[in-house]
Amino acid sequence: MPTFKLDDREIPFEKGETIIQAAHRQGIEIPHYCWHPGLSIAANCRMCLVEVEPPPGQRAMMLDILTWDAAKNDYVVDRKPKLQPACQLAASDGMVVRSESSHFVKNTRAHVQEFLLANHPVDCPICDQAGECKLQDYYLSQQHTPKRMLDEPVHKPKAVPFGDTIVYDAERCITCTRCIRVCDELAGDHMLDLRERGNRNEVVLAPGRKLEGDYTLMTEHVCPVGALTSRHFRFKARVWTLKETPSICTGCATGCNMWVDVDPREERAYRNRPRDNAAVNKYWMCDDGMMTYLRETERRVLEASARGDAGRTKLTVDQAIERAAAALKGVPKGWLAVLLSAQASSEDNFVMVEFARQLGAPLYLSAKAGWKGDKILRSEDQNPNRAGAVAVANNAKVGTMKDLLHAVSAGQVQAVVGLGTDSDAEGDALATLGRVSDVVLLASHDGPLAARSTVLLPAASWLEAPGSFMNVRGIAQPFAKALPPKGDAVPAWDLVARLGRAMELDLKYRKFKEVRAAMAVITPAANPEKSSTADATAPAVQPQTTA
Amino acid sequence: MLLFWISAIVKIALIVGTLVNMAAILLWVERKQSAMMQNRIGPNRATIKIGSLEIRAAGLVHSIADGIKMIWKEDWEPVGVDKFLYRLAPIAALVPPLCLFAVIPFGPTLYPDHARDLYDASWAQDAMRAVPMQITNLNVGVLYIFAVAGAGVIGAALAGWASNNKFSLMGGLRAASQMVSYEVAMGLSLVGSMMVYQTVRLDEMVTWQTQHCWGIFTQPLAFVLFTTAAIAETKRVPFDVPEGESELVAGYFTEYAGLKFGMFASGELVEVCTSSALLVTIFLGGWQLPFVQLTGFEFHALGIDLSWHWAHFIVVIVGVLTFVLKCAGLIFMQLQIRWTLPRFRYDQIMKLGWRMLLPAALVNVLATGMVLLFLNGGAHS
Amino acid sequence: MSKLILERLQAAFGDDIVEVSSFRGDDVAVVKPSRWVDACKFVRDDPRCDCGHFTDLSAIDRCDPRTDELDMADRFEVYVIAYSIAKKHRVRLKVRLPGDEPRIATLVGVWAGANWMEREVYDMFGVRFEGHPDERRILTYPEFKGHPLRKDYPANLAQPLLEYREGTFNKLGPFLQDEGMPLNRSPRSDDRN
Amino acid sequence: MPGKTKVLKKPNRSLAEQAYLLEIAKGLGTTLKHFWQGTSQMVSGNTPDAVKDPWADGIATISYPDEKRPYAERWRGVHRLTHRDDGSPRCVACLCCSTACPAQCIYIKPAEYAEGDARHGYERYPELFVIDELRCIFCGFCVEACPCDAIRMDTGTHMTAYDVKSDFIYDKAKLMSMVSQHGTQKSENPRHEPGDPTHPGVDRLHGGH
Amino acid sequence: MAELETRVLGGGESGFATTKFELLLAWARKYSLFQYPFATACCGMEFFSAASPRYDIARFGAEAPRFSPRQSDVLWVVGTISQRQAPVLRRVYEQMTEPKWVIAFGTCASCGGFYDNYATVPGIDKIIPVDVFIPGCPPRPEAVLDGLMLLQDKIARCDRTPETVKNTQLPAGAEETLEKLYQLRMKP
Amino acid sequence: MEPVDLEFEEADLELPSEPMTLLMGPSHPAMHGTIRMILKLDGETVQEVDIQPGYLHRGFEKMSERGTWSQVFPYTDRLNYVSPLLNNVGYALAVEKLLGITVPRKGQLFRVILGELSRISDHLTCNGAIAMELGAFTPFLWYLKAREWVYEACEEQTGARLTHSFFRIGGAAAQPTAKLENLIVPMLPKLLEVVAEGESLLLKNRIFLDRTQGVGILTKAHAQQMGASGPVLRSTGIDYDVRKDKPYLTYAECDFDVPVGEDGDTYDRFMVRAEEIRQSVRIIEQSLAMLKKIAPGSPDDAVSVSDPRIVLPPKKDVYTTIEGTIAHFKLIMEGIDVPAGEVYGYTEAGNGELGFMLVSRGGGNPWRARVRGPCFFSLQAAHDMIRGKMLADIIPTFGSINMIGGECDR
Repeated sequence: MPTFKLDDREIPFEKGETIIQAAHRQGIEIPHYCWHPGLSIAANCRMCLVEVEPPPGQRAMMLDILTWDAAKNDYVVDRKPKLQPACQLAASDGMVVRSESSHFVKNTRAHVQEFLLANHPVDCPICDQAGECKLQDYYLSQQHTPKRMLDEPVHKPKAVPFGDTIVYDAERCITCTRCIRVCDELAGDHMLDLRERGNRNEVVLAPGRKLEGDYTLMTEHVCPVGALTSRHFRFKARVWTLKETPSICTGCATGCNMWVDVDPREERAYRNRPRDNAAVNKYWMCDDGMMTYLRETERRVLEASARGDAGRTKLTVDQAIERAAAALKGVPKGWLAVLLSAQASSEDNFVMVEFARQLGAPLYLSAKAGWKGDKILRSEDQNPNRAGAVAVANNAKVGTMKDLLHAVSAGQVQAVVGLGTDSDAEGDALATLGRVSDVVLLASHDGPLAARSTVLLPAASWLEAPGSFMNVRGIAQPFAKALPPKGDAVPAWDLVARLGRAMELDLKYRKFKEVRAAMAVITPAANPEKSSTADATAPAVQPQTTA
Repeated sequence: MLLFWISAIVKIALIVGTLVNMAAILLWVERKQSAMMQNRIGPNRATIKIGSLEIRAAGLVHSIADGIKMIWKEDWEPVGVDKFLYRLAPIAALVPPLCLFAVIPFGPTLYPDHARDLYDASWAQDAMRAVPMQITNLNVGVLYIFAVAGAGVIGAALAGWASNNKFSLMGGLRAASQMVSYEVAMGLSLVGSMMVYQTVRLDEMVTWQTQHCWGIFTQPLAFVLFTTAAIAETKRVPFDVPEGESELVAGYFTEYAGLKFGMFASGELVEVCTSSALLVTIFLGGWQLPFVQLTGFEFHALGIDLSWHWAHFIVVIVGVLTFVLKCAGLIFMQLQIRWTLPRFRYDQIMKLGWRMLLPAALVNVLATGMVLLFLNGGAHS
Repeated sequence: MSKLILERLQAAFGDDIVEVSSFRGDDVAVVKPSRWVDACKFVRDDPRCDCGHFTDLSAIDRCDPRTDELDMADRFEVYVIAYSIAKKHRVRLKVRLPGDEPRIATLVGVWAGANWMEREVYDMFGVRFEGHPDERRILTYPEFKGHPLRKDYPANLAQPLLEYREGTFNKLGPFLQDEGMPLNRSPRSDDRN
Repeated sequence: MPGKTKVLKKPNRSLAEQAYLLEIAKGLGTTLKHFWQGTSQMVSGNTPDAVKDPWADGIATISYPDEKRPYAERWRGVHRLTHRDDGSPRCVACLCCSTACPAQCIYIKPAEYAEGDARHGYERYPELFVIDELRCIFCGFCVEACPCDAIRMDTGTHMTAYDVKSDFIYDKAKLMSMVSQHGTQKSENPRHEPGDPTHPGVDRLHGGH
Repeated sequence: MAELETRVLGGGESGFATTKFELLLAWARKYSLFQYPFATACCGMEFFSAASPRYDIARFGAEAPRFSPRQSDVLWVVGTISQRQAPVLRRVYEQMTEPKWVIAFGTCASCGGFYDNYATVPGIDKIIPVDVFIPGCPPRPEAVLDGLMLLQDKIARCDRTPETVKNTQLPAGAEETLEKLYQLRMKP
Repeated sequence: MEPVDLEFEEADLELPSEPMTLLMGPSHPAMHGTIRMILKLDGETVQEVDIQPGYLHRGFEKMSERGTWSQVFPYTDRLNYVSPLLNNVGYALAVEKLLGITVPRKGQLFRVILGELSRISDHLTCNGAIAMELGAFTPFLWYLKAREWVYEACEEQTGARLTHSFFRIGGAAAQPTAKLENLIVPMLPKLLEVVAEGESLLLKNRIFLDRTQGVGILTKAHAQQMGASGPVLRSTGIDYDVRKDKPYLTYAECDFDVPVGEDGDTYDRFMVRAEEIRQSVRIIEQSLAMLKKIAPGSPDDAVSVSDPRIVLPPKKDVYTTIEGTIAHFKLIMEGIDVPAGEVYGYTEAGNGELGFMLVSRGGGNPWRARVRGPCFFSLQAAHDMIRGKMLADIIPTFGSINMIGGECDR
């Protein structure tokens, strides 16, 4: 592999790679604003300038400049080499590049940074980017000098609404054009553009348009400063108080990798962010996926209940398990149907399958109906774990919801034990379930099935328990627990295991680790450690291949 | 006879009442005095409101509050104590110092029939009509004092033993040994005085001092020894090891609360009074004021002859007042010492008692004897 | 400051000194666990080191539970600082111990003052000191579970040792007994021959 | 370097010292001096002004609550929230203070100004600003951390005692009602947030100027 | 303990129906507060200061420190109470004789302060009842005297209800947020 | 080695008596509320003692790991809470050592002056407490009065009486106020007067001498072995004082003596502290003079370094410039980025060598912040000072060690 030298360190690269890319892959960050690994190269921020030593025997390209001499109190003539943007400069073998070690580079970066801050408003206290803002990072690492420009800065529009999701602040904008490129290159819709020149330069909407589509939030995600802010997140929290947890998007079967940012003090999720994974979602997520954290708290099932003659009565989890066990024990073999869920994690489904196997019960799968997919990320299947649920069934036949309803109408089912609450069957069809005497449901959210259950057990949501999903391409991906369970909620696998033990079945699982270990043995395909192509926690170091 | 009983009851009531109140007053004195020494104001915020009148009495009201509070504080007994002894101890601590006062003459004898007359020695023959300013005139005087003061140790020892607490026990033991030790030095220090006065009756001692000179001049060493021993008997700084706060929490009365604790505390203060009174009686001429005779003011020296005859009752009042003031001075001195000095260590106290005070007292007896022998010129031999 | 002590140590112990460094004037030598006591004795007794003053002994947990395995091989670093009052120099000796059952020989025989410090390290980190005369907790109480300064101990994990008030007062249970611990058996320099 | 070791030798004890009495008498003299000084001052009512003249001899007591010592200019007392010119809180709920607070005694719930407010869309404000003054350790880090001069501890008062824990919870209204030592409630921060009506030259849609 | 219960329950009633005698008693108790200083930490320094000639807590009749809990009326809990110390504090409190009061002196004693960790008790009101909380870390002597005067007021009012939660004027919705805040803090 | 079994005679000769076990503390008045001593007493003699610290363990070291480097300052205040500023200085210097920076001269002098004031308050408290515990209450209160003056001077400068949290990494939170000299210069002679007056009640008084001389003796060799430092070590005759042996701040330019004792008994410790008060006064006077000589506007005339990566920018800049705001935010959000490394920084605090073993792995939070609390070491040595002595000797011995719970148990 060819290499070049960056600050006395050998950096290997692949042909065609730029310096910044190759360094990024090695975990070295060359300061930059406009460059993004998933986007085309703009080279307009000038932050990544590096000094490239001339090949042996050649003269360096030097420029005459004036520098301030404090001793003489005057400008003096000086020279400096011509610096090159590392994001645009393709690496070549044996090249000698100096970044941190060159005082010219340091000096230039300090001045670029100072220039970028010249008109910047004093907005950190009210800016939601504070804490993850590149201007802040690079001020301390590259500039750290006090302000010299004492004039009133240029004032530009603030709080300009860009559609329903994004608000734009031109004063904070450094016009790196990342957002424009995201619209162009990811969404393929030229909704944004620049206008004016120099210090009037600002991002505007294409005439007659507003920022819309399924990927608007990515503009905010790529914005290195606080110019674009999401309406959902702005003014709600401060990023430095949030704790990120690796997770998987539950919006569709693509299984985009994401970070969930939660406030540990309030135990509340505040936002999702895409987590780079070259094999799945690269750097992106769709708007619906970004908003799934809101869905997590809506219509939660927080306590166990049972349906009696006088409506639903509240129970403790233990009471509910006892009642369910008592009801299910009387069901003759073969008359019990077990419903897996394409929304629940593979681990939950796995224990459910074990449960069904020991009772000899047939398996069915509940799932959400499909939605509109696209060619970019969104899968047509709205269920994050259909593949996983099938995989943990381990070649057993898994019927659909329709099959179950057929069986019920045919009088072949006396009781149902189910995971999740979603159903692709419609309301009238579901009414058939009323014929079943016992429907025991383990659900985290209220929904069509939960409403028809006779015993309802509160399950932990996807943020409240670890687990794994297998996406539509068969990649199993783990996710971590981000929040403690709310209310009485308990992880679904635990509920199943306890229910099984109450029914005197052999379900010994008491810890998540045990479930994962058993799963790895019995259904290795579903085991995330085996089949995941990317480590959930490692930073993205894959070269980008996005167009 | 009737007069005797009436006067006895009045005197007892007066003295016990005064002494018990003295505890409260001394508490205030102690607080204020220490405050002044320490550049602070001391208690002053308690107020009694009578209508629009606000009485603060420079903090004296706090002592009243202390008393009232103490009486109605929960009277709690720890588990596992010997109930009888536990309850007996505070009484045993408070009563002896009160009893001690029985033999102390605090004024010249009053002859109520002749209150407005000038003094006439002939009244003395009519003993039945006399009211001595002394509750009882025991002929064993000083010996009675030793006996009763010795009983004071019982309170501390009982308290220490009965409390079922290790700190109390140690405090009780320390108190017992300390008091017993100093009892010896105290007794011996007075032997010299008894030899000088040729009596053990306290009223006669005062009379002797009236006629000759104060005991402090005839027995200076004994005065120092007796003062030291007396302070040691009161168990106050620098001799407060039985209750040394920083060592034994509160020593022998650690486990006592409420009124019982109050009895210990006031017993201590009463002891301060009694020891001062004893010192006054034995060494400072008792109720006697220089140049005041039973007849009134007499000054016959340096070629000047002054006499100013007073009515009998004035002489008595002056005598009592003198006694009170002398006591007050000594109490003041004792309190001043308490707030000035650090405390001894237990073994140092014992050493001081046995190795310094006792030999010194013996030397004093010896010296007194020799001087007396020399002065009397072997008259009796 | 010359690196005299480090040089002497390296000369005397050779490869048993795993690592030496000087950072901001602090001289540090990492010793193999097997030579721990010897190295300490050496800096104390060697006339040119003469570090008779026992300055400090404590430990560092180098494990980051987010990234490292808890039983990593060199998780705990026990260090001792010795000072020479006459020569005015000091040295920090270190030994690295595994996260799984860390043990090391005691230094009580070298500096009597190590007694409490080793007890503290045991209390806070769970490092056992072989041959320590009085190994019990010192800052926490005997019923305390875990070792608070380990990185995997959450700072605010309170332990339910005390009977807290619940509802009304008279429901308070019996109280903890006094800590009937054995009397101190610390070895003293003067009665040790 | 100058200066040297100074050996403090134990003095030999004289006979007078060994015999207790003389030194005890001297000690009594010292304390008597103080006693006399104090008593005469108290009796004559000529106690030195302990507030103005702390180093005077004699009675040194400040009779709080009748007399009060003024607090130092820098004294970190009860917090206050400063006001803007229009009386709204200067605070923009940036959460710096609660981040810097070692005791975690500040709780802020940020929110956006309501629709119709001039500042809507521009800045945040503290919907709830609560300080648990009982938990506060008065280290002053919140004041130091505030980038807007919105929180200050220059009220020149100390936090007083209460018998109920909830009394120590100071909410926004209470904190804003506090006045500084110098009687002001205004902030000294000259900055105007963009939503501020006084902010220079802002056109919402097109850069003014 | 039975007494304690009657005290807690009956406190409110007797607080209003006070007789002359009770008032006298309350007056006496108010001005004769023997204190048990349970001084453990930094606050002890300011407790000394309050007793020092500059502030002279003795002016209030709270002069005599009694180190025997039997003889003291008010327990000053001065400083941090660690988990290890807590049983001792409880024992001392139990040993005190009625009537007794407790002052939580300083932040640590009142709520644990910024030591919310494995070692520290988050407020002594978790262990014993508290009559007065003095805030500050440590409170300055003026605040100490404020607390003492507040206790005296309470005694004079015959108010024997320790740590009762009164209504305060909080904005709507603040209560639940505060509740949440407290829950968060109290969480292990 | 077990001794040969000779139990037959001796036990029969005397009445069987068991040593009494006595629990002292932690709420015992002499134990400063935080130490429990389990004593085995034979009469009044202490046969054996088990000193149990830990009643004020508040998890300093764990708490330090939770916050940023700056947020440790309030915790350091509460280590040796009798001389908080010295802890502030000690910690700040240790972090500065890790960062490799030096504070401007004015800041150094300011640290020296306030630090020495703190030392005076420490020694006043300690010596006063020894007297008080020996029963002499009056000198204690006099010393407290003088200590109030020190507190009031510190309050003027730092904004708090006791827990100042004043010094910062890279300097101090504020400039000295104009009243600095007015508050300190007239106070110092008055303070010495009070000290002398208190001593006049004690030092010639045989009761006091008997209680302290020959009591609680620590030998030179043992003190070194135990790691004693400060007045406890100096009382044994070893002249180890960090201010002299490894001068920091401006101590090298100050003319002051290091008092040492002869025997290492309680009296020596008392005298060393008393003398140190006088030396501290000298240091303060000299430092004030040096402070005056600093030319206004010169680089020396600043209390803090000016690096925005370490010290918060001036408030004016924060309010008006984005650069200031950013620096401010970065420091508040993330703390000072301290490079990876570990140092042992040590200063002479009130009780002796106060060491901070700081380990950084880079970033805003300390990885480990170990405190070498000097009195923890001295307290360990107390075991031998107490054993075999009398019960009452524990009090002055323990008092003269100046065990401060916060520093001892951390």
